Amino acid sequence: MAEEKKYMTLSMGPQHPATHGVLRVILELDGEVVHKAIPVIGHLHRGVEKLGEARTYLQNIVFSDRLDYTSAMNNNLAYCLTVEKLCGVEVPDRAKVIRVIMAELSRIAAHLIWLATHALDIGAMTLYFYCFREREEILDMFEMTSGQRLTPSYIRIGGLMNDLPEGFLERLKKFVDNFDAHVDEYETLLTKNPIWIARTKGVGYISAEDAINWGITGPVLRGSGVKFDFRKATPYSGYENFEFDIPTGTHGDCYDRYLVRLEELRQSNRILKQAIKMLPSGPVNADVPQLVFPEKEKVLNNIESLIMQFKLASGGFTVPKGEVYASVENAKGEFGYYIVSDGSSNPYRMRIKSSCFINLSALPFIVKGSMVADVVAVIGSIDIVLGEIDR
Amino acid sequence: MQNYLPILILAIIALIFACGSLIVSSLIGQKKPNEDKLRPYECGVIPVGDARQRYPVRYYIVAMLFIVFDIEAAFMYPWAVLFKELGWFGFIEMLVFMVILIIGLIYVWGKGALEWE
Amino acid sequence: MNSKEIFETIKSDCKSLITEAFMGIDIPTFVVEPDSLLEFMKYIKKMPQLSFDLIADITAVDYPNRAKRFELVYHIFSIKNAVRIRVKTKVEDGGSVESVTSIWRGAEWLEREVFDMFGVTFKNHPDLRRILMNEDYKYHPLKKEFPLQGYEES
Amino acid sequence: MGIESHLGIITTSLDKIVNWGRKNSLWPMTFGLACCALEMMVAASARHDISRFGAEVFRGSPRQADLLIVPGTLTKKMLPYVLRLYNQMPEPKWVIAYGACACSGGIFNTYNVVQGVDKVIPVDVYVAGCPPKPEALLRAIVMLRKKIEKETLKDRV
Repeated sequence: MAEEKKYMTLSMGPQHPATHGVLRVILELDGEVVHKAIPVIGHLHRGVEKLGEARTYLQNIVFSDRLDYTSAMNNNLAYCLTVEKLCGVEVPDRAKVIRVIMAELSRIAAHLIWLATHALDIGAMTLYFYCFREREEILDMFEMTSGQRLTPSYIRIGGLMNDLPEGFLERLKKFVDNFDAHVDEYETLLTKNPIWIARTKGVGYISAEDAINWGITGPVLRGSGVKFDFRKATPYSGYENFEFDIPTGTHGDCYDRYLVRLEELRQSNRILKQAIKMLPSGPVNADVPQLVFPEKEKVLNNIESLIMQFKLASGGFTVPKGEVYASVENAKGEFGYYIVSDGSSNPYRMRIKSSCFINLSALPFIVKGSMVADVVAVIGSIDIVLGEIDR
Repeated sequence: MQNYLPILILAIIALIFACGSLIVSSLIGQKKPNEDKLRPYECGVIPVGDARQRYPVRYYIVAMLFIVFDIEAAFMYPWAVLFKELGWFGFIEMLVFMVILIIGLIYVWGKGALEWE
Repeated sequence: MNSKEIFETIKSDCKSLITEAFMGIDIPTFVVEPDSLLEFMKYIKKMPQLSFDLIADITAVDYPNRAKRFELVYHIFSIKNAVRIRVKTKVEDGGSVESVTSIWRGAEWLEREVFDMFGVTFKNHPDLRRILMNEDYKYHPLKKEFPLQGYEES
Repeated sequence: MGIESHLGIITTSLDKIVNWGRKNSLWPMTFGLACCALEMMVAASARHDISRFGAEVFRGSPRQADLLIVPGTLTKKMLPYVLRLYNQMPEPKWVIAYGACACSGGIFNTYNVVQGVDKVIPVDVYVAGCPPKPEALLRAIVMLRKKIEKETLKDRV
């Protein structure tokens, strides 16, 4: 009489060092082996999509920073691209290149957080301090340009908040010159580290077909060998003038995803080097007066700019009727906005497409049959951010 | 008797420190038991089911093997200390002891008890 | 194939399934009947030269004053052609639609979220439960009549 | 409660020693809700170095923690867990509401967000900012240490 196998249900709960926020994974364990994993999310559901319908287009920029708070500028870019396509506004070249600089800097910051926490979960403490040291320099640059470190809201509809301050480019040059050496430093710590290899090689395998079938995008997809990147496939904000290559893994396990992301750090650095050289001069905002705030001294001196500033700040601007979906290659994958506008100054529906949401849905499939400790490695290697998952 | 005094002092100090800290903390510490505080902690969730379940037998086998070979290693220490005095007799004796255990290891290895799956 | 050619081929191939097709501001858009949705989705995934294999997003838009209240919006991406299309169906309140999880496994959570937020059920979905709100939550928050601060006791 | 109700002089010096011990070893719990958790991690990293105050040991479980930093938005779904975690912390415990969302719900005035952690658990120090800079967390810990210095064992019954 083979009695039914009773599994121990264990909750890798909302408060757990390895769940990178408030994810809860209910594990049904047969000893050490995971029989079934059921992710439970929603603990950080703040109702941003509902809130978006009650706020004007200008106010919604603020929410975009708090979705994937590790790489805030990429989210700004996604939101602003969507609204600009709705209004049919073209951004000047200088703003495009600055947007690329900011997007790549926040991608590097996001990957540094991923590397710090992923290595910390598996036990490598030193990476945490090295990665945060570099990330501090990036945050200083963000604070220098926009006044806020983590959620700058620097990229605005029709251009940018303001032009780059002096001293920014020298600082960026200094950062870019010795960042490659830092990435090699991380590489020496981990790539040939036997413990790291034992914990990540062959762990969390997902094949290319399954990855596409699950709708996974970003480094996880590239780790399984699919050479696909939205910056190359559907270029936006001037990405077509930069050359960089798309790193891909071969085995589709945690180790390959780690290598892909390290290579992406170098590629982002390469883009930044090109961007510094080709940064054109000129205006930063499109001259569409009903969308973009007038300059500060104009507002103080003549009355029309003052009226325009007041109208924009209080009532916001109206967007023509229509619906647009635009997406950006965020550090975690495709991050997009689908905005339906009914001609008023509030979006009728603001839908946020989050790549972490779909990547995480593949967790039960990836983790089935592996050890409990591998669940920690896989969650770290999928690189989830709960602000973007729960919205 | 003389050279046992330090050990006595050490034991007393250890005793005072251990019991002292327990007594002081029980006096000073506030006792506010509530329903959640007495429940086992599981990431903020109320634990489901009980931990006393049938464990896979692998754990038991590994534990037994460890005990056997750990004690074998423990026996080697006194032998190693008196290695010179015991001379050939001790060596042969220990050899016989180890051969028996190695035969046991080979048997266990052959039976596949060392594989984890 | 760029999005223009894909728009033409799809329009001509499955004329019977599509009720409406137009080039949106950014990507081609097709409006399909709920019961012919599955067939249309299978078509665009299986056709070798189309191969829309990456499900980008499934969501719904609530138009309270329309008879068929919810407009389900599917965004599907083709890695081969780097083109994205938008497929729409109209569903009345509390209605249900065939689930596309059998075609794209990634649609499972997206459909669960649409069910959680709008109340649209999906037939033979692997496990249709609420995903963001508590399982015993009585309302569907993204409906237009649901207040922003929610009801007091919820 | 214990010996301090009779002998005055002993209790004051005992207070000083106990408060000195507690103030210098505030062990926070690893508990990150949202964006502010990143700034808390930065506060724990090399540059802002929270270990100057003996608070760099982020304990995994509430059993060994005596400081609960609430960084981020508390939602109604997360509410029972935070309440249980707070109750499971042993007694001398303090709470820092870190960030506008923890202090008052911040910009998220929606159906699923608790408008402020102090509606649920007693908060000792509030830190404003969205997210507040890591220096603000260090400032909060300094304020909390001043508060602990003034505590006496009698009133913490």
